[in-house]
Order: sequence, then C-alpha cells, then structure tokens
Amino acid sequence: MSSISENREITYAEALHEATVQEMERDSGVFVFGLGVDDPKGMYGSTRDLHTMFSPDRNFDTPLSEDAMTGVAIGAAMAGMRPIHVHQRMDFLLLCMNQLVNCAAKASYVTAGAVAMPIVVRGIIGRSWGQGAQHSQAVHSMFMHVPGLKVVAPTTPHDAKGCMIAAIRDNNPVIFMEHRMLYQLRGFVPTEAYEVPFGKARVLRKGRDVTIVGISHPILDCLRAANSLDAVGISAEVIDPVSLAPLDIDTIADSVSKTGSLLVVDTSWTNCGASAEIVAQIAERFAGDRAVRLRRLGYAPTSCPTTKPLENAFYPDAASIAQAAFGLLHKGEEWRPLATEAKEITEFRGPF
Amino acid sequence: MSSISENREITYAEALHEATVQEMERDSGVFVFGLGVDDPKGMYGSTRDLHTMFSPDRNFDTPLSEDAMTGVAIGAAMAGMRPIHVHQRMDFLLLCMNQLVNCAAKASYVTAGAVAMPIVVRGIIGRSWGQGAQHSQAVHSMFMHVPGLKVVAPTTPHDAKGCMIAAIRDNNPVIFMEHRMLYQLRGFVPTEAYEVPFGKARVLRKGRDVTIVGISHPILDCLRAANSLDAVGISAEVIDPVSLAPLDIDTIADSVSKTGSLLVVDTSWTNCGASAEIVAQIAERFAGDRAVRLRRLGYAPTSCPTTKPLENAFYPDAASIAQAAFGLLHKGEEWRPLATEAKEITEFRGPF
Amino acid sequence: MMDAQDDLVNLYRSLFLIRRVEERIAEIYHTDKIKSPVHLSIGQESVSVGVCAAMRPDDIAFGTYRGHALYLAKGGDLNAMISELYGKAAGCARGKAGSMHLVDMAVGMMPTSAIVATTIPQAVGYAMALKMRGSNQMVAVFFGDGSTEEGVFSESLNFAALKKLPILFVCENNLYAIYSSMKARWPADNLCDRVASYGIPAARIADGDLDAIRTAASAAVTAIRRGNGPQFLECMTYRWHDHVGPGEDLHIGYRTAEELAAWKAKDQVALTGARLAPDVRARVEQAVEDAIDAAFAFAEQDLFPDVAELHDHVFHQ
Amino acid sequence: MMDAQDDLVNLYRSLFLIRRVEERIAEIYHTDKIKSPVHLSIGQESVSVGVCAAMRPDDIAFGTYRGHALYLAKGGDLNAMISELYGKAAGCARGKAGSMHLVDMAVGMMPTSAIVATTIPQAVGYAMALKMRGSNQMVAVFFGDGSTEEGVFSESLNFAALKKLPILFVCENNLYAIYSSMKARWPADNLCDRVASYGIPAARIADGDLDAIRTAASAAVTAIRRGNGPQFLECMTYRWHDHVGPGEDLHIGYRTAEELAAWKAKDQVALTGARLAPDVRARVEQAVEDAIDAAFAFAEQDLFPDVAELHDHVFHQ
Ligand SMILES: Cc1ncc(C[n+]2csc(CCOP(=O)(O)OP(=O)(O)O)c2C)c(N)n1
Ligand SMILES: Cc1ncc(C[n+]2csc(CCOP(=O)(O)OP(=O)(O)O)c2C)c(N)n1
Ligand SMILES: [Mg+2]
Ligand SMILES: [Mg+2]
Repeated sequence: MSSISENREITYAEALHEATVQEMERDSGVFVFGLGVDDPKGMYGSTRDLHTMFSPDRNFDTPLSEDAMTGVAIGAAMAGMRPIHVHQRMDFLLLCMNQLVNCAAKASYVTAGAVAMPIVVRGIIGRSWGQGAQHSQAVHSMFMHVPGLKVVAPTTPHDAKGCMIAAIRDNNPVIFMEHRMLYQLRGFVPTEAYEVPFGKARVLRKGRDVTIVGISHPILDCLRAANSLDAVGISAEVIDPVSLAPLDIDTIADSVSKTGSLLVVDTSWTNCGASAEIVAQIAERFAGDRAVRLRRLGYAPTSCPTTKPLENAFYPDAASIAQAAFGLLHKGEEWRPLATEAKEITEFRGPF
Repeated sequence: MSSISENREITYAEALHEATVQEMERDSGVFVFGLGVDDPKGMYGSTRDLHTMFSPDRNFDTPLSEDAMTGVAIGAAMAGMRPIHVHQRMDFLLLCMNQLVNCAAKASYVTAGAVAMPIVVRGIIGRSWGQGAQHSQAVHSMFMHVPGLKVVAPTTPHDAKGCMIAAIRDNNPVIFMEHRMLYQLRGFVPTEAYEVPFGKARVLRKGRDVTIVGISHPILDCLRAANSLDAVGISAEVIDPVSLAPLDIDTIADSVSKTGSLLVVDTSWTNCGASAEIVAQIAERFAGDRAVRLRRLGYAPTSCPTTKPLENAFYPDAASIAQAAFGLLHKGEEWRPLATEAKEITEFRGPF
Repeated sequence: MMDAQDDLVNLYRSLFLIRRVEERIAEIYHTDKIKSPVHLSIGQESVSVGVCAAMRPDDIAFGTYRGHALYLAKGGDLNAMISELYGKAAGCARGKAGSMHLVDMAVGMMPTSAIVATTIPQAVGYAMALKMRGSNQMVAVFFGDGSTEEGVFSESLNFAALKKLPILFVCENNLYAIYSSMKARWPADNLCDRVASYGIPAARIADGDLDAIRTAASAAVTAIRRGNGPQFLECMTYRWHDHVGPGEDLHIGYRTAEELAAWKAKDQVALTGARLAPDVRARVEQAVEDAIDAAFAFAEQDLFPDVAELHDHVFHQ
Repeated sequence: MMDAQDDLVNLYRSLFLIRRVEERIAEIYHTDKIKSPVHLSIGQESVSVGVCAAMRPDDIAFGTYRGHALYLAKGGDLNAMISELYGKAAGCARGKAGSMHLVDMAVGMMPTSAIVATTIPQAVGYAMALKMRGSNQMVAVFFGDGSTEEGVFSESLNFAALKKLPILFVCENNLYAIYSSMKARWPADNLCDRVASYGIPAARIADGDLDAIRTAASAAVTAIRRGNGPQFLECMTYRWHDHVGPGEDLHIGYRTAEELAAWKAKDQVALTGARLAPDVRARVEQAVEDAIDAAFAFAEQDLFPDVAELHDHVFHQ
C-alpha cells in the first residue's frame, strides 16, 4: 500500500462506497439493489449515485419483497453475477431466512460445488435511539449457526472497505453487518482496492489482565472501557474479531492464555449468541487445563424499549463493560465507573 | 396421579394427540391448523381425526402460506384463541421468522402486557434417512436467542403430553420441537391432563464422572452411550433439559459440580447453538473457580448429506457420544466403542 | 340515528384532532422530547376517519407504524398516546414501544407494527377467530401501497377469501413507499383487479374524499356483516410530510411541488371544516386544542418508567 | 429444420425415458437402495417434455423436488441422476443431495429445491441476469399448483413483470398439494386471471396434451425472446402415484379412482407412442431401456463417496 493512500482519512460509509465502486468497475457482474439504494440518501451515502456513476440496472430500488429479492440475488449469482442486496434494517433479514438458510447456504453443498453463490447481504443494525423492538435487532448469530454462510462485522473504515471487497469477491454468501453508529467514523483507508481476509481478528489494544472482545459497534465502548479500567489498575486487551464466521478463535485464545479472563461484548442477546459461541469455544479449549474466567455481555434479555432510560439500560455501554471486566477480576467487589454516553449516541438526532 | 393411569403405556404421538384432545375439550379456543393436519396420516397420528372428533374449523388444512398462517395464529391469539400451528418440517419455520421473532415474541413487551400471545408452534425435525439439506434442520437455537419465545423439546411420551398441555395453557409463544424418531417411542403416560412445567430438567440417569446433556432425540443415544461407558469404568449422568427456554441450568450445574465434566449433545449445529449456550452458562458459572471440562457435539459443520455413509458421519450417535465423553476424561487416549445404529433409525422405512 | 349535523361534527372533530395532534408533534419534535421515529399521516386523515365512521366501536382495527390517525380515529386514548411518544409511564405501552406500536385494546385498536405488512395476516387471524365464535363484529386492516408487494399480502387475501372472513382490507395508497414511487414497484396500476381475482370485491376511491370513503366503507361493512366475506378498498391519498419525521421533503426531489399542491387543494380537514357553521367549528376546534394541550401537559409531567421495568412484560403471565 | 417424424421420435423418446426411469425407481424402491425420498412425475411427463421442446438447449430450467421429468427433458445426464439417487460418488452431487436437488449445469438444469416455491424467485433472478447481459437466452421455471399460494410467487410475478424479464412461468397444476385439493386452498379456480393482472399473458392448457403444451410454450418463448417480458402457462396434469414414494395411494381416500382413470385415459406417453410406426417405436423403446439398464448398472457398481467428503463443498472455493 502506498504511503499516500495511507494518509487519507474517510468515513466508514465512504469506505463502503469506495469499495463498491472499485468492485463495480473491476467486474461488470457486480450490482447493488434493495429498498432505497438509489434514493438521494443512498444508504447513509454508501450507495449514493451508483446508478448515475454506473447504470440504473446496477444500483436499483425494488418493490417491498425481501423474500423474492433474496431469491433474485441467488438466481443472479447462479448466472454468474455478484449481487449486493442491501437492507435498511437487519430485522428485515428475518423475511429472508428461507432463501438464505435453506437455499443460499446450501447451494454449493447440494451441487457438490457445481454452483457458486457469490452474494453479499448487507444488514444495517438500526440502533440510534428510539428504534424499539423491531428496528434494533442484530441477528448475526442465526446466520453463524448455519454452515455455508459467512458473517462479517467490520468496525473501522479500513476494514469496512477491505471486508466489502473480500465479500464481493467471495464465492459464498456473506452476511455483512453494519452498525449505523459507525457510518460517520473516520479512519485511514488506502485508496487502492484491497481485501481484508476473513477469519483474522485484530488486537486493537494490548493488555495483561483481561481480554475484551467486542462485536461491531460495542468495540468502541470496549476501548472506552479499557481506558477507564486503566484508572483502577486493570490492563485490558481489546480484540475485534472482524469476521464472525469464520471466527479467528486462535487470536482470542492466545490473548486469554495470557490474561486468564475473557469478556465478550455483543450487539445482540447473549443467549445462543455470538458471545455464547466465543465463550464456549474458549471454555472447550481450556477445558480442564485452566480455570479461565469467562463472561458475556449483550442486550438485556428483553425486547428493545424505546424510552431512553430503559433503552440505556438495555444496551451495554462503556461503564457496564468496565464494570463487568472489573467484576470478573475482583469477584464480589463493587466499582462504579463514571457513566458517560458514547458521543455517537449523544450526537444522534432523529427522525430515524 | 392415579395408579391406574400410571400403568398405561402409549406412544409419543399418542401422547401428543391425547394432550391436544384434552385441551380442546377443556377450552373451545384451542384449535389446530397447518398443512396436512386433517389428512389421513394426521401428523404421525398426533392430530388424527381431530376434525371429526371436534369440528372441521378446529383442525384444518391451509394453503401453502407459512408466513401468513403464522400471522393468522398471532391474530387469532390476540382475539383470545389458543392456536396450535403444525409444521411437517422445522425447516419451514424459516418462512415464519418474521412473524415469530418480530411480532409474536414482542407482542407482550410492546403492549406492556396488554396483549397475550398463546400460540404453540409445532416443528417436526425431519430426520430419518435421506432427508438431506433442507428437510433435516432443527433451528431451536434461533428461537432461544430471542426474548419472548419459549422453546421446548420433550423426549418422552410423558413429557410430550405434559409439555403440550403446558404449552397450550401458556400465554406466550411456545416453539414445540418434535423429533420424528420419537413418535413411536412408548412410555407411561397418565390419562388425566397434567402440565410438565417449563424450566425443569430431568436427570434420567445418575452418574459420577461425566454429565451428558442430550437435546431431543440424541438423548436416546446419550443413554446408550452411558451404558457403553460403564464398560470402560466411566459413570455418566444423563440429563434431559426438556425445556430449552427457559433453561434449567441449575440442575446441569449441580451435576457438573459433582462430575467436573460436561458433554452437551444437540440435534443441530454447535455454532451459536443450544449446546454453545449451555456450555457458556456453565463456563461462566464455574468461571475461575474450577477448571471444568466442557465439550459439545452436534451436527457436523456441513449441510446434511443424503447418502447414508456421509449421513451417518453427519449425526452424532451413541458411539461418537461415548467416545467424546471418554476423550473428555482421558485426554489424548483413544477408545473406539462398538458402533451400532440406533434401532429407530435402522427400522425406518421410506418413502419419507 | 344521529342527525347529519352531529355526524359531521364528529367527523370533523376526528379529522381536526388528528391533524392538530400531528402538527403539534411536528412542532415539538426538534426538542428531542420524542426520542423515537414518527410517521405522520398529515394529508391522509380522511382514510382512517372515513372507514372508522363506518365501523362499530366494538369492531377491530389493525394498522401500521403510520398509525396516529387510525389510533385516534378508532377512539384511542390521547393522553396515553402522547405519553407513549414521550416515553413516559402512562403511555399506552408504558413508554416501551413508542409511536410505531400504538395500542388501545379497550377500543379495539390492535398493536401496530414497524415491519411492513405484518399486521395484515394478523387481522385475518382475528377475523377468523370472530367467525369461529359466531361474532358479528368485523375487522378492518389498514396498510400502505408498499405493503401490497409483500408476499404475505397475497397469502392473506387468498386465505381470507377462502374462509370468507369478516374483514375489510383498506389500502392507503399514498403513491410512495418512502421515496419510491409506484412506478418503481408495480408493473400496472390495477391493484383492485388483482384483488378481485381472489373473489374479493374491490373498489378504488380516487381523491381521498371523506364522504366517498365513508360511503364505500359502509357498504363494505354491511356486506361483511352479512357473511359475504372480505371486501377491499384502495383509498388514494397523499402524505404531505416526509416519510418519517416532522419535516417537509420537496428538496429531496422524489416528488413535485405540483403534485403536493394538487392534493393540498383537496384537503379533507379544511373542506370538512368549511361545511360546519363557523361557531360550531370554532367550538369543536377549541375543544380539540384544549384536549391536545392537556395531553401534552400530561405527558410532560408524567414520569419515565422505573429502570426495573425494563424486564417487565417479556413474558405474559 | 427437423422433420415431423424425427421431432415426434424425440418427443416420444423423452416421454418414454422419463416414464420408464420412474417406473424402475418405483420397482426397486423397496430394496432401500435409494435411501432418500422420491417424488415421481408419472402422469405429468408431457409438461416438462412439451415445454423443453420449445426451448433451446442453452436456455435455463428451474424446477422442484418433483424434478426427475424436468431433469431428463432438459437433457440431464441419466447416469449422474441414478447414481445420485443411489447416493453414489458419480451422482450429479456426488450422492450428497439425492432426488430432491438434481442439477446439471452443463445443460442448463439448475439445482432443484425441496422447499416449495423457492426456485421461483431464483429463476427470476437468473432471467434478470440474462437481461442485464443482453443475452437472448430465456428461463423457464416449473412449479406446482401449491407453490402459487406462497407469497414469494406473487412477489416474483410482480418483479418479473416490472422488469420485463425473459422468463416463462410454468405451473404444473396436478390438482393436489400432497393430499390437499385445490378447493381447500384456492377461493376460485382462476389462477390465470390473477397472473394476468400483473400484465403477464397467461393461458391454461386443460388436458395435458403434449402438442398443445408445446405449441403454447413455443408461442410464449417467441414472445419472450422478442423482449416482451414474462409469460405464464398453467398446465393441468395429474400425478398417478402417491405424493412421495413409489406407491399408489387411492386407499388414502383423498381422490377418486374415476378421476385417476380419466387422466390415465389421456396418457400422453401412450398416445404419443401410438403415433409412431410400430418398428420405430420399438427401436426407440429398446434404446431407452438399454440406457436405463446401463444407468442402473452404473449406479450399482459406483462407489459411495469417501466419508471425508462430508466436509467438502460447504464453501465454494
Ligand atoms: C418488511 C419491511 N421492509 C422494509 C421496511 C422499511 N420501510 C418502512 S416504511 C416503508 C415504506 C412502506 O410504504 P407503504 O406501505 O406505502 O406505507 P407508507 O409509509 O407510504 O404509509 C419501508 C420500505 C420495513 N419497515 N419493513
Ligand atoms: C415451504 C414448504 N412448505 C411445505 C412443504 C411440504 N410440502 C412438500 S411438497 C408439498 C405440496 C406442494 O404441492 P404442489 O406445489 O402442488 O406440488 P406437487 O407436489 O403437487 O407437484 C408440500 C406441502 C415444503 N416442502 N415446503
Ligand atoms: Mg405508501
Ligand atoms: Mg400439485
């Protein structure tokens, strides 16, 4: 990567846009579709003007028919295209489960490899505030459960671009999880096209005492929590798995063998969630050899409430993460870190 | 329960039928619907003749419209009815995810309890042989992930009846998982109506050295495995969770605190599965205090193949369960228990 | 029988109430007191008001996230609605659900949903329950033009027709799904033909006219109560504000100022108000303004739910 | 141009091949060599054969779990099919997929699915790709009457019509979905009207007649290649055997012997065979029998895949 490119800062949304443009230029089979992708807002800018930069049949709006549109993506992929299907809310993927789980995930297997399935399904996690029960869910664990699907959740502009390019080039269905509160995040992004390989976690912060794994947007709060843990003498290592399926458990395990403690913070419920999987794999791996301390944090086991006081309690935040990490190391002891709302949440303005 | 009733043996399918009949008699709001429920086969006998015993509008066939029919169940429940929606294959529930996860699960919460949601969704796991990728899946973990849903998987005729009655009386959506290879299982079932409360596991076999938890049909293989483990001096405790959400983790934890070892065997994939959740909860509970040995077993991480040699390798069986338990206690050592196919599988004859 | 004047007063009260409540919501939205999305029905009031006027109080209504108009037209509690938008404890869902999930079971207003088309089959299920029980209540379900593209809409029509259920389907066709026009979604503008192919009588009311909607709905409700099965109305209408939130949206460029102006010229709130004697109209309006003032004041002073409530109601007891 | 006699020979070869392959499957099924469900098309052959005869070899076909007839009519490899049913390594999916997921990409036979209606939108997606690329190939998608009740069917029609895609929808209406008759599922027997409401030309062929199906399909394919968008055929037909498995099923009681007999009297395999000179017919039949013998012998001697293959193909490289 050239030094020039490395000095350029763009947002997460711009990084997705750039990745898509570069792949659309490279391969005429790449196209983008979904409700509203060609409207002036262009999915937080990530698909803006693609229909004028390319052609209207390479970035198009659809009827409200998520089930059929997923089938359309699958059929187009069978014909050798590389569709990117965008969903304004990940909750809407619940309408696509049949095609994704029963068909896309199995296409290669039931044809012994005669059929490739290069589709990218972008699911935006609707969180901001007041989204409520049906517009805030992240259902990545449902996809992680199913062999044949890949699931990625990049958190930096750099990884957003590289994962998008890798996802488009991948011959398998990739569920691409994007958290709304990340779109405005800025970071260094090379100008040229590059792939971020799936199955490689990133250690974002080195530490000795506890390993904290954060999935998607919570990684920001994990880093904030790590800073406040410093104040009480706890040195936290923070890991971003980037890709959830495949999952780089080795990097996490290496960290845990050093720290002996693992806290996994997810942007969904813990029950049968990604956090359960990570904890279970670590537990199996250290099984019987070493008594590692393990803990999960995620949504409260309720639907998501709209009213702010309850919504604040529903989501993990820097304070609750720090507290959980502290509790893992100091059983029984109490410590209340200062609770401050994350700036991307505080700065959010409606209507949606 | 009277002593007479306790002496009666019936099958799992008959137990479901009896539960349904008794509840339909008790409450005129209970009705059964779904593809084929009133056909002569009557869902392996479990719904046989209900339309003549009661009336055709209390046990009826539907168009192939799983999504709308789930909405119909939800709307009927809002009107005070207690629908039982039957699916010939649990795979078809992937068409119902939007209504079940986005609507049914949240009905009570988003109305602050103004709306009850007494629906029972019966999902039959299609396993026998040759069902292949799309007719063999068990997606209970997807439902376990979501607050507001209950998930049960009874394995004995006694629990089938009691759980069905409890599910029908429950004011919340209950996903009722039934494994086809259990329908012909016979067992003692009281004649009168009774509830098996959710959230209470059963210790089916006492043991000292290893705890084996089996979910749905695999419990039979767990018991077989326990017998062969005896031969190598390993005493296995076998636990049937019966209900998965709520989950009785205490009973499992009590057993593990005795044995120090846990093997969870599921009838689905392990990744983000019910087995991940059970292992994660146990790991969190013993976190740091004790190095318990933990292990999961489930479907191979592939789609389900039809050809018998691969299908045999895809599913856990008594031999692989025994071997896994052995491996948990004797790391690195090899032991190959005699592999014999489960009789309910061997005896199965097609076409479906 | 109510006399014509009283009737008109009631209709106008309902229209004016909806309009003014939503204007008030739009006014205060910038304060962030309503920390949750709102989908305004300003411009579309006559559909809910016209159809609900043809229904009995004990009939049942299902709607969508764009549900303020229906909630109020069906007689939903105003204080509970405003408190809900404020996220306060006296809200219809104790502040846990917001604008997209309004509910008032006491008046037959069933919980709305933020997922397009999901309440359509639910309404069908409710209608089935009514038929099973031999009730002579009926169900009306309101949904947007975009909803009709979801497969579950077709599945629901098929089943309702098959079982001859007591349900009125009401499509509020406001020409757009967010910023997407009908042309981008429908091969032909003939929804009623498609619906009729299920054996469901279907009619379009082209101009949002309150009386026309009410008259058509009354005929439909009568047929439904006779046991003739479902009926369908496609009510053309128009949303004045942005898809979501309080703003105008002409700057986005997906629709024209002319189109908006043409519909504003047919404003049913103004036209209906003009049919009342000025003093009567003034009295109605004053009463509505007072009620709205009171509701917002109520919500302002209402408390947020206690944090412990987060865990309530996950399961119904 | 092929002469009429050659043409008839080809059609008969295809019909007879399908019939005899499935009869052989039914004969040996009791041996449990085919340890996977089979859905026979016996009685329905003329639909696949008639439509495929109107298509070019490079056109694309999508079908269902009841897919033997289509697979063979489209030119799918017979040996690969029988080995697949046997679960052997030379099967079209190396034995991993069985009867419900036949595929032969080389002849444009796309993978079938055991979940009703799932291949319909996939076929639409394939057709969209063809249009994007300016290809003059077309897609035909075959599905049962039951499929049309799934919402995704309506969604697919809407999208295909909206985008004017090169696709022929072929409903094989055999009157039943498992043991459920049309009456239990459709409010009216007018599927073509509903489809026509999307602006898709739709026609029913009432009696399974091979020539009628082929003629209608040819006209449809021509219109499709001209860029006129989708076409729809509802081919009435009849399944002689049980929904699944090799057996007869009159004892179940969901249909009458008379109905079955009436359709058997219209058997297109027999009627088409009778149009050939006896010696020609005999030669065709002998060749088919030989090919079938060879295919079953091939499958018998073929090996099962190695257990290690379990983990292959989960992901495509
Ligand atoms: C299943 C689903 N898909 C997409 C969305 C996002 N969305 C919310 S409202 C809307 C437009 C719906 O249009 P219409 O049905 O005409 O109703 P209107 O908003 O015009 O009243 C869309 C696409 C959603 N909420 N649910
Ligand atoms: C989505 C789904 N629902 C239910 C089933 C179970 N099922 C398998 S075949 C079938 C009947 C389908 O009827 P039709 O479409 O008419 O096709 P046919 O079998 O008559 O050829 C049903 C209900 C399924 N496979 N997929
Ligand atoms: Mg609209
Ligand atoms: Mg059929």
